Amino acid sequence: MAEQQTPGTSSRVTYDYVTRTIARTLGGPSRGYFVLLGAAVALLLVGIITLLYLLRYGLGLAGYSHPVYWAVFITCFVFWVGIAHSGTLISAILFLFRSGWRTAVYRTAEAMTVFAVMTAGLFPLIHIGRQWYFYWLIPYPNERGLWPNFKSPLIWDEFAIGTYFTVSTVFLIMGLIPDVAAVRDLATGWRKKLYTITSLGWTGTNEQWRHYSKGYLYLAALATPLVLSVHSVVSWDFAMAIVPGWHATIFAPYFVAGAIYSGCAMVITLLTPIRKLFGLEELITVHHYENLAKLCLLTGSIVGYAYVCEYFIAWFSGNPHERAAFWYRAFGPYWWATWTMIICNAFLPLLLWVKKIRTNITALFVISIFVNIGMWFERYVIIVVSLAGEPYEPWANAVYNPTWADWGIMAGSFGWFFMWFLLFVKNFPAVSISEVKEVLAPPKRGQVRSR
Amino acid sequence: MSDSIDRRRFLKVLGVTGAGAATVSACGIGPEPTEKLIPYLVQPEDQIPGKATYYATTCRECAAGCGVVARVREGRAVKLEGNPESPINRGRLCSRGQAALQGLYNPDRVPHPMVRNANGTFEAIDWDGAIQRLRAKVAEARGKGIVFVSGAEVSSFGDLVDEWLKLVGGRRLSYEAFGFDALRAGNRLAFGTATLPTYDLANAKYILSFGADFLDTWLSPVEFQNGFTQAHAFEGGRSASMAKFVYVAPRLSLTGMSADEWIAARPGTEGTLALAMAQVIVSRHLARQPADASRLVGLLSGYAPSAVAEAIGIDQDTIVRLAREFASSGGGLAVAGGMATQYENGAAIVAAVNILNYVAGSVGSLVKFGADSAVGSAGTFADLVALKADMDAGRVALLLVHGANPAHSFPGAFQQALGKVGYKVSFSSYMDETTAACDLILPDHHPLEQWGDSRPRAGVTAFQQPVVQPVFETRQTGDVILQLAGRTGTFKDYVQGKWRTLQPRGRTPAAGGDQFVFDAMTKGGVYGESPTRAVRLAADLSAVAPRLSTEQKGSGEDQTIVVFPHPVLHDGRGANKPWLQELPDPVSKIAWHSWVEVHPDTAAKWGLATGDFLLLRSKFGAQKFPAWLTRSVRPDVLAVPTGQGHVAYGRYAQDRSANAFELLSRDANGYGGRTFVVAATATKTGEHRKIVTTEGSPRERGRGTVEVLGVARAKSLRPGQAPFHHEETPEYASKAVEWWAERQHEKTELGNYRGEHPRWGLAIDLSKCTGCSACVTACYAENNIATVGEDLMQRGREMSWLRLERYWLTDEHGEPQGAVNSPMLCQQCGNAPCEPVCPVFAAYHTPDGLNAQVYNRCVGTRYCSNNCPYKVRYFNWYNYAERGGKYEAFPEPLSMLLNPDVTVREKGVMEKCTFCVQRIRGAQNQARLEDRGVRDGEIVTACQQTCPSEAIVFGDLNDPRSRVSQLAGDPRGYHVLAGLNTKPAITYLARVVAQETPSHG
Amino acid sequence: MSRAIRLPLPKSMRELFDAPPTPGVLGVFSHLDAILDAIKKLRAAGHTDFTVYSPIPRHEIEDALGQPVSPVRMFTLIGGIAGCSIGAWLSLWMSGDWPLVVGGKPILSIPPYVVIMFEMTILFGALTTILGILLNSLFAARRLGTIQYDPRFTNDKFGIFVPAGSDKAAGVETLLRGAGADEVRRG
Amino acid sequence: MVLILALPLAAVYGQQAQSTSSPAASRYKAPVISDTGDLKGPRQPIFFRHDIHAGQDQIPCMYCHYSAAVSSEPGLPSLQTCMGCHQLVGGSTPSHQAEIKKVRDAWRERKAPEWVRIHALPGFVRFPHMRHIKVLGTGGCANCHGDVQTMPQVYQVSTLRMGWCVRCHVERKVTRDCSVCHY
Repeated sequence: MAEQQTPGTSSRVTYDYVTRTIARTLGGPSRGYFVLLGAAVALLLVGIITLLYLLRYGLGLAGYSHPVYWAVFITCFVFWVGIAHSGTLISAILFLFRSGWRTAVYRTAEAMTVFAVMTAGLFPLIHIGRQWYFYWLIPYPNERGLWPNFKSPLIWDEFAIGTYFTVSTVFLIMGLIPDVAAVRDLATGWRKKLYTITSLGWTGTNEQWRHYSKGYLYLAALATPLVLSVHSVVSWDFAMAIVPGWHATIFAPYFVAGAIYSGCAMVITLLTPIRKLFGLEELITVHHYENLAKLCLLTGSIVGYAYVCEYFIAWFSGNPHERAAFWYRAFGPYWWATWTMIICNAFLPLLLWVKKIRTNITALFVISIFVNIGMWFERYVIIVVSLAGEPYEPWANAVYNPTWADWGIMAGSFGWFFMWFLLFVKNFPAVSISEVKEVLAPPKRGQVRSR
Repeated sequence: MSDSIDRRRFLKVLGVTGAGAATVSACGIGPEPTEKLIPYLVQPEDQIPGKATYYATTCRECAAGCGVVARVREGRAVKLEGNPESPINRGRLCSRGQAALQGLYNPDRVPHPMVRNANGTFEAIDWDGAIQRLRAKVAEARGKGIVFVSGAEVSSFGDLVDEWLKLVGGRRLSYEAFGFDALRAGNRLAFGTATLPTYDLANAKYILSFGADFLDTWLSPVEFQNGFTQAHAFEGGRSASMAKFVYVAPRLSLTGMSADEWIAARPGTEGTLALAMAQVIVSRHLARQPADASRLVGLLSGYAPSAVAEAIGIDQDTIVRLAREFASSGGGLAVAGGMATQYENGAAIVAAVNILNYVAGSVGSLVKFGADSAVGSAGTFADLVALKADMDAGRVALLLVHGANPAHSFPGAFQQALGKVGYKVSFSSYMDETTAACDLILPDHHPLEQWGDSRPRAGVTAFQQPVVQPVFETRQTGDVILQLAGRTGTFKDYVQGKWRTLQPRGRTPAAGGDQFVFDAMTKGGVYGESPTRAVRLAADLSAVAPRLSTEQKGSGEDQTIVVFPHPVLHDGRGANKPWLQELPDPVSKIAWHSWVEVHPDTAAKWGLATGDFLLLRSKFGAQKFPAWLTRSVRPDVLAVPTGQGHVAYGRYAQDRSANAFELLSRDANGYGGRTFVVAATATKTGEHRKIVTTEGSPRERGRGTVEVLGVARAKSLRPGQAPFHHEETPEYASKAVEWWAERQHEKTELGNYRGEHPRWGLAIDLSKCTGCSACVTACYAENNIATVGEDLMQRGREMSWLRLERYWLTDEHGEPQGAVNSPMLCQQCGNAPCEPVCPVFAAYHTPDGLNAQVYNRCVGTRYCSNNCPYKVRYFNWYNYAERGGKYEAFPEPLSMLLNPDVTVREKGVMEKCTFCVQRIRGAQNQARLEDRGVRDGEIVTACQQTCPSEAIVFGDLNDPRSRVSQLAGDPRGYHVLAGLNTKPAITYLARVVAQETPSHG
Repeated sequence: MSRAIRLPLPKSMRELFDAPPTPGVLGVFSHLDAILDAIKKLRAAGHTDFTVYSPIPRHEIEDALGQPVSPVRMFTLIGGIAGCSIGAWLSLWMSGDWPLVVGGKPILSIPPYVVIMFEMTILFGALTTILGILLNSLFAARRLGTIQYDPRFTNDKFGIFVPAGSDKAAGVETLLRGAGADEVRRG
Repeated sequence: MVLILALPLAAVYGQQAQSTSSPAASRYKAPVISDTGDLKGPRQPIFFRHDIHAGQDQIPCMYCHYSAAVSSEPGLPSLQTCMGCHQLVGGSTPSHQAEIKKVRDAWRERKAPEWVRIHALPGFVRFPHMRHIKVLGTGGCANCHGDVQTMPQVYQVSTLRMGWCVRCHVERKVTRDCSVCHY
């Protein structure tokens, strides 16, 4: 691994410094923290109440309108699954590529992944008509002798999301073990107990490291194709359908790129306040941000290219339905959604070509938020607009408007996500201790170190 | 017969629990609640639980007198179907007929007699008390004016009322909101007879309608539609089909949609056009003239096309062309009615059209006099105005109203007049406007609960018998009258007595009587030939010309408002039936509220958008309606439907939109009729509403949803040709697709893919479909489809499994010349896109080729609907069966008409058409019991059964001899969106139109 | 692996987790090169079963110790194969158990089932990997006993523990000090 | 129809129920029930004993459940049917007479007893009785309803749940297409 200091980290940063700085983040929570947590829980309550209404009276409370039978809920589902992607990308793929800069940010990203999947997983359950029968989608032996239909992309989804949640969770836990051990050795009181248990008796012997680092490698190797597969499967929910605007072979790569794009944006959005709050400027440096920005730029360009492709093929195919669908998309009643998405996702990130902007954290923060919005609208456009705008049948078209129920559930999902995230960063090291150390130059004899 | 009623009483007891079960079980999760089982006391022979019994009776929703067969299960009437024996409707039925059930089980019926008490509100009263009261009132009103207002009653009941009135010295006024005064007056003008003729549409070779909406509500719509399609359809079941149909009217109505050509003549000039055509025919000797045609020369001289074309608003070549076509067709039939007969000069227009028929030699052949139509018997509007005057003058001491609602169709004036009447009695079993203003209510049985009959035309008597036990404490008005008259026996005896006299001579009434009556009842009536008699031109035709002249009245900015009868709500009597309210108007596709039709050019002038409210202010009243922009109306005309704007009449009708009758003149016109055209100012109110419409794109845009052929091209097609296959995938691709599909089907090794089972299919002939939407209501009735109400329908939540898509047929200027109506329902695809995406196999392919939907397995992911290119799957957003729920679709006792063979769907499940699978299974069970196969034609879907134009055929596609598979091979046949390789089971037969280059882009 | 033979099974679960203390010498180092040096010396001196503590994984240490490749990979492989076959069985058998035709597709259509197989491969692969790591580390911990673990080892100090009876201990101590240990403890 | 055919038969059985002298060799003898408390199944308004009627007196099921062979509904005997026999049959023991009196009273007051439903299917399942009788024969009732002929008080023997239906259909190699029962 990198023998010399990673660019951006000062020589003050020693093993000890790393351990203590990160351990400090677990210290007594500030008022600001509780305000944030309170806000998150409040949002969650809004969602829960809305859900109770939906269960009692039916999905009619949401804005659905024939033939728009999927709308905000599925939009949010895809949005959150997308968010979930950068985490595993940064922790697994970049790990395989041995890129040093990931170490400082991957823990946050990974936590984000887990909680985003947790959030996404709720939406399919909420959006089905008879939520109390969701378990019929699971292949369990039952009295009727019925099984789910494995030809349905929804079942693929179920398996993909389930696997993704499990794997990313264990991946997160694995990464945590040595760090929890490190914190354990500094902690006192109930936290000591907590970390003693959660560190599973980690002592950092050569044997432990030997199995651990190999295992971690294999996990990464498994997670990498998983990341790519999961959003491909999600995209197939649409690509397997014959709806014009859905039925496209480009969907898998297009969605994966989009997912990573939105994921990285979300990482920036989350990292910035944490960095400030916990004073991690020394560990999470502009260098890291710049790399994230570059990743955004890459994936963003892929997404932009995909947009162009879609419209080009719609024209090139000469298929009247396809053409109509995309004309409707751009100039129909939903033009505003479409153009929001195109501006936020395709044009805004072009600013990142400029190094000044790329290295300006505030600018990045703002851009990242716009990208998040843009990506949400991308899903909205793909799902709602494709269904609304004359899918084959000239007679069947409708204009759909979300209602309070849609927004309520969506707000709840954000509350749910941030609640978990905030709880995590206060109780577990939000930056990997051991891996940050790895990329530091190891202490050698004859080197003078300031203590 | 008497004990048959007793039977049904006990059946009803069981029926109620049954109905409970149907709904409860469907909306409850988990196990059934324990029910009580109530056995019969006496075992009815003609009822087997779980099996339907059929009773023949007569539909009284309008005066046409169609025969119906009521399907009764456990004492509940669950479906009405046309009676094949009836010469009127030949086993077919319209939406309004289907919806009669919702009148029977209407939750807003008057449950028992009521009397107005001291503080002006109604209170219940027992029958004896009520009749006592009435008897007293009659006694004191003797000589001070007793008037009985009834609907068009040409029936034994009418006779009885007349007999009784003679006794007590009163008079009867039978009133229809849309009278036929102009027809009678016009016929008198032309032929000196005031009777109504019968029109033989079926044998016409060229049909020219001057505003006559014979497919909407005019005279006998079902009969006319059946005849019309025989004449007009490409293969109407007779050699020379495809009679051209030209529609002359200021607005394109449901009838107009079937037209090959639309002549939007200036309102009131229809007669001029008719005479101009007659002039051409006579002057150019285009047809063999009747002897006395020469007498017309004088009259016609003033009507040379060149002279009148300007006034009519079309160029004279068109007039000449029409005249030539009409005369040379050798069977031209011109019909004047509807709008054309509701102008000031309506009578003259009728006369003019008569003359046109006369010179073309159609009178006597296609237009037969002699069989006076029942509705004709209605009194004129003048009579009603006179009555109103009498009432105002206090010359009416006792007013009895039965089967009419003048307070709604003659609002304001009549309402006030009612106040001045001594005592007002209503026999209506609904709290309509008139009833609400009465002092005493003696609710009559619903026609399906009562004995009675109707004489739609001379020679035909349609019988009415009770099919169910009365739902409420109502009593047959006939019986009440008999009691008042102090006569013994029930009305049933009275009616059957009359029926006995109908039997042919030579048989002694006493002996054969009962048997004769019984036989007739099983057939639904006595159907004899109508007498015909020849007519000659009236001695003096001088009156025609002057009355024809139309002087424009009203100031410049005044608009011409045309008030037309709503195709299903008619004069408003249908407004209390949710099925009819939720049924989109066939032309505008607007439901639950009324509207004003505005031409886009006019709208552009006023900066008006669809949904903006227009305030129409005539001399007589003002009302505001949301605008609907359409090219199907003349730019200088605004059209408004009647039907809505009730201030009473139950939860479904009350306070909906506005009452168009308010705008109309309160005085009778020259010929004693009512003028439905009025000058009014139109002003934007600035208000706006989202109109409740199911309309998607009004143009089909060549998407392959509907196909249209020119008649010559269609005739040139030989069997085996397939002109629409270019719609399919290109040759190279289709080969691959075919091959792949075949491999797959072999691999499936199941069901109809191996041809062992039937493959149920449908053939729909678009050249027959008129868009009347009877099939839609039939589907609602058969399949327990929930009505969702106005605000949900506004959000596109309607559940109509079968919808009619109306795409305009336009001429080269993009002006509509008519429309193609395409019934869109589940296509039961062979390669159904909806199936593989369902995660729980709720949607799957049955061995007999149905695209089944297992409601109780569905979890409601709605993926199937997304993946359905036809968009014919509908989702239960709420629990529409929830007792007392906000969106309850079947409030007691409406739930009594739920079909026990069909599951009532729960909240959160997808539902759709499955070709009436319950009927298929029923037939299969029966066949199995009799150890035979299912015969072709044995299974009839609800939509097919009711279709008045016989456009739908159901059967087994795997059976080469079945009618449907033969039709599927028709060269006109095509599959909707065939390019998707969904292999639909429904074959559409292309619409055929007269002009050679049809455009529906 | 001669060491592998010296693996007695744990007497109890508890014992499995924290092994009985073994007599030996613990050296604490703060410099990487120093500990590498120490490792070399120890191995030269014929010590084989000593334990090295480090706050981070360093391949230098692994090289110096010359350890064999971790057996975890076998777990992953087997798990993956098992998962794949389970996925195949699920989708194929369940489709065959109640055959229903959807969209005119064959009852057993492989392409869609590949997705299921793939996901199951990943899932089981990952889970067995975790299992592998836990078990291996567990038995390793059991095999080499331990004394007074020093909390600094997870922070910034390296350490070596050499199991040695009182006879050898002195030699080891000097060896470690020679290699540059900050402190040396005897236990 | 069924009714008319069965009438003389009924009379016969009515008599036999009376006469103790009839040779009851292989005939099932209904037990005397002293305490109805511990009988399985729900209590009915009238303690109607299937074991006596169907078992001991061997009245065929179709005699009372007259439409099972022709309709999806098995049909519930009308009081008239009961009275067909119980005009004459008054019951041997006091307890029987008491129950039969209830029937006669009900008939007099023209008020049918409200039986408690035992076998209930959910509203979304169609069970055509006639198809099953057609295949299994008139004796086939027991397949689902158990040996009613020996039940003093009828109770539900089969689960009537989908798995149970399907198992039988699979064993007998008849269709298990969903839309046969669910529509």
